[in-house]
Formats: sequence, C-alpha cells, structure tokens
Amino acid sequence: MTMKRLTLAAAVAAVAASGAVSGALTTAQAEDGIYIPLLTYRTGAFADSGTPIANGMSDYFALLNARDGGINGVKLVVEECETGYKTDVGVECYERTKTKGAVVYNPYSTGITNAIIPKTNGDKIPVLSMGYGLTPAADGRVFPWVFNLPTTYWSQASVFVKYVADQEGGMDKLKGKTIGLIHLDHPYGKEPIPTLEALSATHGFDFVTYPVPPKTMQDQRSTWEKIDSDEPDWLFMWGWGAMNPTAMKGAVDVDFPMERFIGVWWSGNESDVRDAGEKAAGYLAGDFHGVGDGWPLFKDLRDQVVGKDGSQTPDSMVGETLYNRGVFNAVVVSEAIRTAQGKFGNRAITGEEMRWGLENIVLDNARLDALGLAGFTNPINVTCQDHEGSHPVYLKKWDGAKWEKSTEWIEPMQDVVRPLIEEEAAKIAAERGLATNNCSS
Amino acid sequence: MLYREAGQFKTNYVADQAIFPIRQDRIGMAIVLLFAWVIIPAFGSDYFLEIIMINFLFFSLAAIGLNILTGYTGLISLGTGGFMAVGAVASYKLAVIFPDLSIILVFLISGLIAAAVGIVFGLPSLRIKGFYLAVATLAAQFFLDWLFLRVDWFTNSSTAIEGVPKTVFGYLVTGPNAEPFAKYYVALAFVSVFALLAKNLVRSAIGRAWMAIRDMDIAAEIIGIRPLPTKLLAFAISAFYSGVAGSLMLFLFYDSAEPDLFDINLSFKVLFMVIIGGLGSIAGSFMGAAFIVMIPIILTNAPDLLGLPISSDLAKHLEFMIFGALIVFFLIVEPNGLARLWQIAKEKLRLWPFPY
Amino acid sequence: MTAATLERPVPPVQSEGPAPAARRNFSEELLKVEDISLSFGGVKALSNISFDIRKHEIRAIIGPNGAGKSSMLNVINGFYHPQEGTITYKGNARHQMRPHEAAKTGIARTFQNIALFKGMSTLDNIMTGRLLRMRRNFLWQALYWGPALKEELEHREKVEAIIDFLEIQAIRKTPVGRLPYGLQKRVELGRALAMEPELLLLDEPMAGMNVEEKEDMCRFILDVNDEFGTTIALIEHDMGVVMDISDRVVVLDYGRLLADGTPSEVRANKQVIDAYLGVSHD
Amino acid sequence: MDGTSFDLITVASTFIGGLFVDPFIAFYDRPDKLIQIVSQGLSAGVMYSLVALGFVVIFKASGVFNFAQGIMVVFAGLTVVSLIEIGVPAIAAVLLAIVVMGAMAFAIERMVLRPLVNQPGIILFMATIGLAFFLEGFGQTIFGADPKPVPIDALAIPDGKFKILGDVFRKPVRIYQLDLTALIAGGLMVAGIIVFLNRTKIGRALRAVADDNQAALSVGIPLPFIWVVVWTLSGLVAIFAGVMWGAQSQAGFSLAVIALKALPVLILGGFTSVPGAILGGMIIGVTEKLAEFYWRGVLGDGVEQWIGYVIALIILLFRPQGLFGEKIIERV
Repeated sequence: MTMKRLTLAAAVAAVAASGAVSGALTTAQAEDGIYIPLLTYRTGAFADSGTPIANGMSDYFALLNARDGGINGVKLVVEECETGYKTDVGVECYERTKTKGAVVYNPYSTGITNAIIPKTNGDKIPVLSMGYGLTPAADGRVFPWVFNLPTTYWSQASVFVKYVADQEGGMDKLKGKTIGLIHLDHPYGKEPIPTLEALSATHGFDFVTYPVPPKTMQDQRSTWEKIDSDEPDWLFMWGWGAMNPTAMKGAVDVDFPMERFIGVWWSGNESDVRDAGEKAAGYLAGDFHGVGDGWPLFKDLRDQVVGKDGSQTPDSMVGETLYNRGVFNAVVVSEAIRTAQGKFGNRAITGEEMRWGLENIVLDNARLDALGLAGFTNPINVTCQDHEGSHPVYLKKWDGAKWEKSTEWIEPMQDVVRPLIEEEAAKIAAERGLATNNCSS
Repeated sequence: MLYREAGQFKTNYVADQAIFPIRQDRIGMAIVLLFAWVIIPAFGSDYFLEIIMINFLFFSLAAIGLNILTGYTGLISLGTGGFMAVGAVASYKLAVIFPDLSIILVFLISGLIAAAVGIVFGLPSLRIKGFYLAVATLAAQFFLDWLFLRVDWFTNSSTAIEGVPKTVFGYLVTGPNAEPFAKYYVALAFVSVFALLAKNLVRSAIGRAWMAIRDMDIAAEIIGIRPLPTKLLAFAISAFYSGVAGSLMLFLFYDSAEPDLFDINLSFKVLFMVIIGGLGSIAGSFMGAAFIVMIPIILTNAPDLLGLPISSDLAKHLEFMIFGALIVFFLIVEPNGLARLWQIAKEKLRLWPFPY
Repeated sequence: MTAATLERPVPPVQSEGPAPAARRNFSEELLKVEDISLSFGGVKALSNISFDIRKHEIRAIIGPNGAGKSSMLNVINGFYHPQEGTITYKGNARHQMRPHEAAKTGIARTFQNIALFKGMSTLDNIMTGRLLRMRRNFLWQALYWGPALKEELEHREKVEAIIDFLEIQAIRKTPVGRLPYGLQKRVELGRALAMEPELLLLDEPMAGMNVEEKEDMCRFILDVNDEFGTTIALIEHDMGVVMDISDRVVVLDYGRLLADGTPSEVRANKQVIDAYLGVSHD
Repeated sequence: MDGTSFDLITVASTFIGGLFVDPFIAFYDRPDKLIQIVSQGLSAGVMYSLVALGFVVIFKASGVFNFAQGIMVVFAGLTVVSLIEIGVPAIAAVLLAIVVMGAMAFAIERMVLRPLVNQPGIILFMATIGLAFFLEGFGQTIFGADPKPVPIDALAIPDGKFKILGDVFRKPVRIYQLDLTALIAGGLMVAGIIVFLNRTKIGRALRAVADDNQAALSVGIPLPFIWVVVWTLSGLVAIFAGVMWGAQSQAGFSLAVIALKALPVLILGGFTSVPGAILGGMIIGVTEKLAEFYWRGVLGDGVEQWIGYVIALIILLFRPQGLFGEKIIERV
C-alpha cells in the first residue's frame, strides 16, 4: 500500500511538474544573442549520419562565439533538440523553440521539413533545408520561407543523368539504357523520382525504382536480388543512415560494378563506404562542397573547438563529408545573419530579417576566401524566385580509402528541372491555397 | 473536500443508472469541464495548447478506442497505428476530393471508413485468440503502412498528406494557419462527445456483452452473445475512434505528415496509454494519454530546467531508459493502471478519517 | 438469513421418506437426444446415449467422474457437436447449432466451475442474461437516452426482481470476483434465470457448498421450477439432493447410458449400484 | 460501358495472371534466379528462426511473451562487437557476452519478472515492452547510437561467396559463406538446445515448468532459477543471432525492428514449439522472398513486409493452434 501511495504522490507530482514545465518552456527566452535551435539526431537508426552533421554545425557556431565573440559582437545561443529523425518529436522541438526567438530551422529530415513548411508562413521563421527537403520549395514565389540552397535533389538527379550520358558517349546514347534508383522508401528517398521519370521520357532510357523500407533498411537482400536480375546499366542511390553501408555490402554481394553506382550527397559519407573499403572502390557520389580538412577554417576548428569542452567531435571526424556539411550549413546560417545585420543593424535579428538575409546572402569566392574556405563550394546567389542559389554538383569517387574529386562542377539541366519545380510548386499552391509572390518588388 | 456518498439515496433506477451517481463526482466533472472549455483556452500558451493539449486530446480518443477493444472486449490489438493512418489518409482524400464537405463530416466519414477496415482486420478474431490475435493485428499495421506508402492514389502522388485548411462556422479551424485555440476547441469538442458516447456504450447492453466476451468467451456465447458480431462491433468502434483520432492528428497537429508516421510505434504508444491508464476504464484512457504524452516532454526538458549539463543525445537515451523503467514500475505497483489508483484514492477518501 | 427465508416453504432436503419423485406427471417432451456419440480424437466421451427431458420436470444426470455428464450438457447447448445422433428440441430435429443459437431457443445453463464474468458487478452479470431480449442497437445505446434508457430500465426492473428472489440485494454492485463461492453460484443461477429459459441446465449447482447453502440452492431450484414452470436438467453428486428434488434421473458411466428412471427405480438398479461402488462388470 | 467492363476484365486477368501465372513463367525462364531466391529465403529464414527460438524458449517456460527479444539480439550483438573493438580476443568477447546476458537475465528476473509473478500475460507482455525501451536507452548509452561493423575477421566468420552451377545457367548461383555459416552454426545451436532440453536435468526441469508451474514447484525446482536459465538461454541465442545478423550489414539498434519479422514465424509455428520456430522461419523466409521477387510486377515492392503475416493468418484459419501447437479442446 505504501508503494501505491508513493506512486499516487509521484503521479500528482508529475502533473504538477508538467504544469511547471509548460510554464517554464513558454517563458524561457534567449536573453541576449541570436537563438539558433538545431534539430539534431544523435540517437536512433540514423544517428550514424546525424552525429557528424550535428557536430559540424555546433562546432562552427562555437568557433564563432570563441574566436569572434559571435557575429558582429552578437553572441549565438545554440540549443540542440534531439529528434531521433522522428517527425512528431521534430514538430514538438519546433513548437517549443520557436517562441524563444528562433531565427532559422535546419531540420535535417525531409519528414520534419515537410511538417514544418506549412507553419512557416504564419510563424515567419525561415527553414534552411540544405540539399534536402521539399524540392519544389526552391520556387521562392510560393515558398518564401523555405531555402534549399545550394542545390536540390532534382538538380542533382539531372546532373547524374548528364554524367551517365557523358560516359555513354552523348545524350542520344541514353536511349535503351536502364537506370535504376535504389532509394529509402520515405519522402526523402522518393524526391528524385519525378525528375528521373521526366528525363526518362525525354531521353528514352528505362527507369526502375528499388525502394528500401526504412524499418528494414538493414536487410536489403531482396532488393539486390532484383537489381541483379534486372541488370540496370547504371544505378543511383538515395540512401541515408544505415541504409548506405548495407547497400554497399549488397552491391559487393551481387558484384554490381561500382563505377556505375552513383550515390546522392547523403550517401557519400566516409562511414558509408569505409566498411566495404577496397571492395567499394570506384563508387561515385554527388556533393556540393569540399571534402577533407585542407582549408584554413578547419585548422581554426581544431585549434579552438574540437577536443575542448562542449564539442563532441572526435578529431578523426573533422574533414569527413557530413561533418563538413554541418560546418557548411552553419556557415550559410551565419553568413545570412551577417547579411541581415548589414541591413537591419548589428543586433539579435528576427526570423523575418533572417529571411531577408538568406535571400540576399553573399557567398562568393571572395567571401569564401575570407572565411578560410576558398573553393570549398560553388558561389551561391539566391534570388526571390530561386531559392536554390547555386546549382552545380560535382562527383567524387571512393578510391578504397578516401574520396577523390572525380569531375568538375556539372551544371544541372535547368531547362528541365526548373519548369518541373515551378509546375509542382504551383500544384501545391493550388492544393493548399497558398498565395504566390510575383517577386517584382 | 469530503467525499461521501452517505445520505445520497437513489429513489429510482434512473438516478442509480446516471453516469456519475455520486454528487462529488458530478462536481468534479463539472470542474474538469470548466477547465477544459474555459480556463485552459483562456490562459494556456500556444505551445501548451498545440503541443500538449491537442496531442493529449487526440491520443485520449485513440486510447478510448483501443480500450474498447482491449480493455473491454479483451482483444489485444497492435494495429491502432494502422487504423489511425486510415483515418488520416481518408480525411485528407475526402477534404481534397470534396472541398465543400464540412470538416466535421470529413472526420466522421473517415472514422467510418476506418471502422470498415477495422471489421476486415477483425475477422481473424473469430478463430484466433490472445497473443496469436495480437500478432495477427500486426498484419493490419504492416499491410496498411505498406499500402499507403506504395499506392500513390492515397497520397495524391506526393510524399506527404496534408491537413487542408477548413472552416467551421466561418472560422478557420484546421491547416497551418488556424489559431491554436480554434484547433483545440475542435479536438475538445470531438473528445467530449465521443468520450461520453463511449462511456454510454460500455455501461449499456453492448458494453456488458463486450466484457462478457472478455471475461469468459465461452460463457458469453452460452448466454446468447454471438461472438463474431460482438467482437467485430468492438473492432469497428475501436477503429472508428482510432480513425477519427488519426484525422484529428493530421488536421490539428501535423498539418503535413508522411503516412510513415502512423507506424507500429504509434500502436505501442496507444497501447501503453491504455495499460498505464487502466484497462477497461474510460477515465483511465485520459489518464494514460496524459501520462504518455507528458512524460517524454518532461524528461526532455528536465535536464534544462534543472540546469543539468547533459548532452541532448544522452538525455534522449536516459529518456528511453526512464520511460521503460517507469512502465515496468507502474505495472509492478498497480497493474490495473492509474484509473485503479484513482479509485483506491477515492475509496480511502470515502472512509477517511478511518483507516477501514 | 433474513426473515424472508423463514416464510418460504422449507425445502424437502434430507428427508428419509419416499422420494417425492412421482408427485407430478409429465407427458410433453421438450428435448430428446437419440444415439448421441461424441469423441475427441479417438477418445469416446459419449456413446449411443438416448433419453428425453419433459416439460416442467426436474431431470437429474448423475454418474461418476468422467462419465460424460458435462459433455452431455455441452452437447445439449451446442458447445460440442456429436459425431452421431439426433437432438429433437420442441418437436423439431436440431442440426449443428452454436451455443448462442441454443441460447436463443431458450436453453440456459450454469457451469461446474463458475463461469461468471469476473470483472463485472453482480448486477451487470445478471443483466448480461437479458442481452438476448434487448433490442435497441448500439447507436441508441451510445446515446443512453430515450428508447435505449427506457429499455435499460425495464430490464433493470426484471433483474432486480431476480436479485430479490435470490436474496442478493446487498451484493448488487460488488464485483463478482470478490464474492464467496456460494454467492457466486447464486449469481450464476441469477444470470441463467435472467434469460427466462425454457430449459435450464445446471452443472453441479451445489458442488462445494455447505449444508445451509445447499438448502438455499435447492429451494431456489424448486421455486424456479414451480413458479416459472422452467424445465431443469441438473448434474449433481449429492445423491440425497438428487433423490429429493428430481423427477427422473439419467445415469451415465464411461460415456454410456446406465439407467434411466425415477429416483427410486434408479436407486434400485443393480448396475448403478455397481458403478457407484466400483464393482467390475465382468 | 462495354469498354469499362472490358478494361476491368483485362485488369483483373493481368492481376491474377501476374499473381499465379507469371511467376511460373519466370521460374522456367531463369531457374538460376529461383534457386537464388529460395536460398536467400532460407538464409533469411534461419535468422527469423533464431529470433523466434529466443521467444519460444522464454514463452515455453514462463508464459512470457518477450517483446524485448529483438532488442536483446541487438544488445548481445553489440556487446560482442564492442568488446572486440576495445581489444578483447573474440573468444573471450563471446564468453563475456554470455556472462553479460546471464547477468541481464538475473536482473530481469529480480526486477521485472519476480514482482509481476501471477499477473496476466498481457501485463508481462507490456512489461517486456517497457524492458525493450529501457534496454534501447541503456544500450545506446553504453555502446553509442551508431551501428557498428561486425569484425568478421576476428570472429573467423567467412565472408566470401561460392558461385555454383555457372556452366548450367546464364548466371551462376551465389551461395554466401556467411549464410552457410549461419545455417550450420544455427543448426548446431538448435541441436544443442534440443539436447539440453531433453537430456539434462535442468532441461527436463524446464519442460516440467512448461507443462505445469505448480507441478514443477512441487518437485522442488526453484522457479526463479528456471527463469534465469531460460532468459540466459534466450540471451545465448540472441548473441548468435545478433552477430550473424549484424554481419550481414551492421550491428545497430535498427536491427531490433527486423526482429519483429520473427512474430509471424511464431504464430505460424506455435508459441511453444521449437521445431515450429525452425520450420516456420524457413516457410516464412522462403515465401516472403519469393513473393517479394515474383509478385513485384503486380503488387509492387515491399510485399515482404506483410506477406509473412498473411501466410501465417491463412494457416491459422485452418489450424488455430499453429503448425505445431497441440489441438486445444475447450472445456467448460
């Protein structure tokens, strides 16, 4: 009976605590500084991919605070909210942090991005889904609050097709070829399908999909048997988390030629291919930023952040693809803040001001050089219509131990991709009753 | 406050059959309703209304639905998430195909569609019992998961289904731009009405038939209860509740969701609510929902509030551990759930200040 | 016991005189089983059993443990399906029937091991006996209003009458799981009575009871039989009780019919005596 | 109108043909593929069987439907992998893992099972779900959330493949050494368990408990001891399953979900039958891979996610007690 009484007391206490929590949650504000919530996932099935990104982002912000005292003297207040790649948890994080003066969201999950996008119009906080999320959101006229710079899945898919055509000896040689797509069976993995379907119609290649259910992504035997049976000439991959290394194993199992296997930039981390090692040599992956630690910025990170209190980054992770992407993401955020401050004053900016900052971001070669990232990425130039900003993608090749740049920057087929984006954006606008900004002002 | 029923005599069966025969319970209920309908929307923050209360409300509805099936009829189901998905997808399709259809009707028809699906997946319950049935209901979960992911028609070929903006009496109640308190009122209205209906069902003939099947199916059949229709009705009503809960979840909470959200973990979540709250108790469904909705939020935020320097991933791991341990702890302390604890407390109060 | 008990006729238990078996005459057949054989995977539970139950009588089925008595009741109310034989009920040959269908035709029963609905109160348990007679569909019930409430109250009154009859007013709202054994048996009888059956099957209604409880139970059985004219078939081990209250007795042994007749006839039957004393038949 | 009905017939016949005719044409066209898929199904089946076996051992002896079995597989696998990672020799790592699983069994018996003794099955079932949550958090705290590659070299698991029948068919059939290892070692393990159950004193005691708790108590077998033994035993199976399963991709927490695939195996084979778990695993493994591969044209991808349940349900309709369960005679 004492136990029961105790439990009852505990239950009452829990109810009281919940009241206190909800009270505290809504009153807590970022006192002074720019509040940047990071929706991260260091847990769950996708932790393998989520951790380096989270480390890269928080390390760069920590560096700005430590080295420069923030941005233009305004401190950055960074708070991680663990989502575990789960959409409902992500939405909870969003709702909880938005009242604290969040200036931008980086959800790192297409599911969470999709769930947040409808809320942005009302909340007036921009979403920066860098190289992921809803591709049609690149149409800034329909999605003023969403930025998916520097490039999108659809652009990338067209780049892959261009590369394939190049290898086969010209666009006309695509006819009769088969391109397969092994993808996570999830909004993210399905993103490139419309583009590839459109291209398959215009260029006459066969397009076959091989969906991998997220829950059983570590068991891809059936999928690879299908690939082995269909014998596609080329295989693209849209994978994430543990799906990637498993797919590498599957490709090795069925002797799929690695040099005809191209992964999205989310399937191109070192941890994805390291297990397969030599056997995966020749595998290609797209990317939109540099790999490795050969830039001055990484020296700063090593000197001032990595290994210090508050950083969870092991030294070996610096320079890895996804770590670098996290850093790049943080660079874009901070540069947008800097841009916004240039117009609105050196203070803690608001979400609306951040939106302006993202739309007018200056990230050219000179600026990259100043940041210690010369040549790290293609210059970004966002406009009101085009929230993609840059577009080109390059391919890198796994040589068995490390990534090597394999191609120059390849321009996507803008003539195909952009109309698709606008068409789909218009369809969504009609379905959801969204206003369209004509970007004339 | 004294909790006594002495002196409250029932002079007819109508009074004795009332939903709350004891005066203090009626007063208590009135206070709860006052809070729910007036005080919370008046003073609650947007975060509280949107994240905590709306979540709590639609989960309560789902928990009531599952409680009808598992708590009252004794059929363990792990397919709740699937039925919620049916409700969500159906409401999205209805709202898109019939733009003029009232959102209230959209929710109700979605519930009916879920009920029909529930009947289909309830059919094995005639021959399969206990854990075999529980595992069989997983078939519903996995099949529906697959169906909505694979067949583009359900999602209009997009990757997510959306809560379409809709109005009630000219007031925007769904979609991303609706005010939180408007959404809250829609959820509250549904939950208030359907909780009452559920309570009525379980204290009527059909409720007794369900409990008879639960307590001893053979004896139930021998007193004339036809097992299959009775069980199927439980499946149908349970799925109806789950379906409505699913559409509320989409329209009032997510606004945009991939069908993948309604996965097996959702089924487990609702099952936890029912067990923790108390099998065979409508009030318990509410308590369980409150508990399961609040615990992760408290646990996620506790380190922050207490000023503990815990990294977010460790906090998440600890949350899992504490959540699991709490469930085991609750089951050990009171397998009949929070509702039973509440009842014990009331019984004590009735006797107070005497120990017996 | 209350004063009410004393006003009722004292049941003829433990009497030494001739059994009151021949006190009434029955001619109309209610149920007839012919050549019933039942086996489970090669094990014969019943073989070639034939007997009848006549309207308004109290018919006892006796026999040693494992004689097939409960199986016989299970056959009658459709729970087991015999491989051979016919059952004629109210003049019509009955085909394979599920228990709930049997219930619809007016057959109610109690169980050897109490089969109450443990999670429900006494009142609710007995109310379940009215389910077959409740006509409002679940939509009305969900409203709990108008016709549904009216119906609920009508049946509540019927059930309250049974509660009064069985003198269990005080435990009306107690969950049956908490009741002592004897009271549970009584509630179970109440549930069967609530069905207003034509044929009431009682499986060891007095097993495990003390003398006083047995007296009460006998009285209830006789009253039911007298007042409502319900036909009763009962299995009982207490020979005294059987001889006192039953009109005719069927004796089963190892799934075979050993004897059939009035209590006195059966008591005199050589085979019955052997069976009960365990004499070998060779 | 005629057009529509004609379309309907075409669609229906394509559909039915796709389900029941096309696969056989495909069998004939590419027999190598058929052999390949069946062998793949068998190897998947071995894995399902192993997880199901862990369930069965526990259910048989204690009536507990252990939902935490999946996470135990992950936990056990990660224990071995992590120990090897920090430099413990492979054999020692496996032995240590057995000790860990034993300690876990002991702790579970003390803290979960004993306080819940005599509770209805659903309560124990829920408790094991709670346990699964706890172990997931606990495991992630200890091992980290990242999946880890299984050091197959250290564990001396062969990783190559044989290509056979290359001269007969268009393409050779691949037989993976990993699968063969799993098959042989799994067979040995099952044999070991059967011998343990039938030939040893503890094993016989376990079976006595399975038949009747009370009876077992009366012959002086301490029930808590039995429970620790069965949970350790199922932990042992979990170590093996975790390592073998991890070797196919990586040892990580998402494997726990794949373990759910063992559930249709259970309803098919019966909750208490060891041979049922084995044969059920094979049946589900092979049919699901066949359906996934050959019904792709009509049903699309991902059929294997649910087809196992459908197979199990169909069989249950005819045999409600599962393939190997004993026929239940209901008594009142």
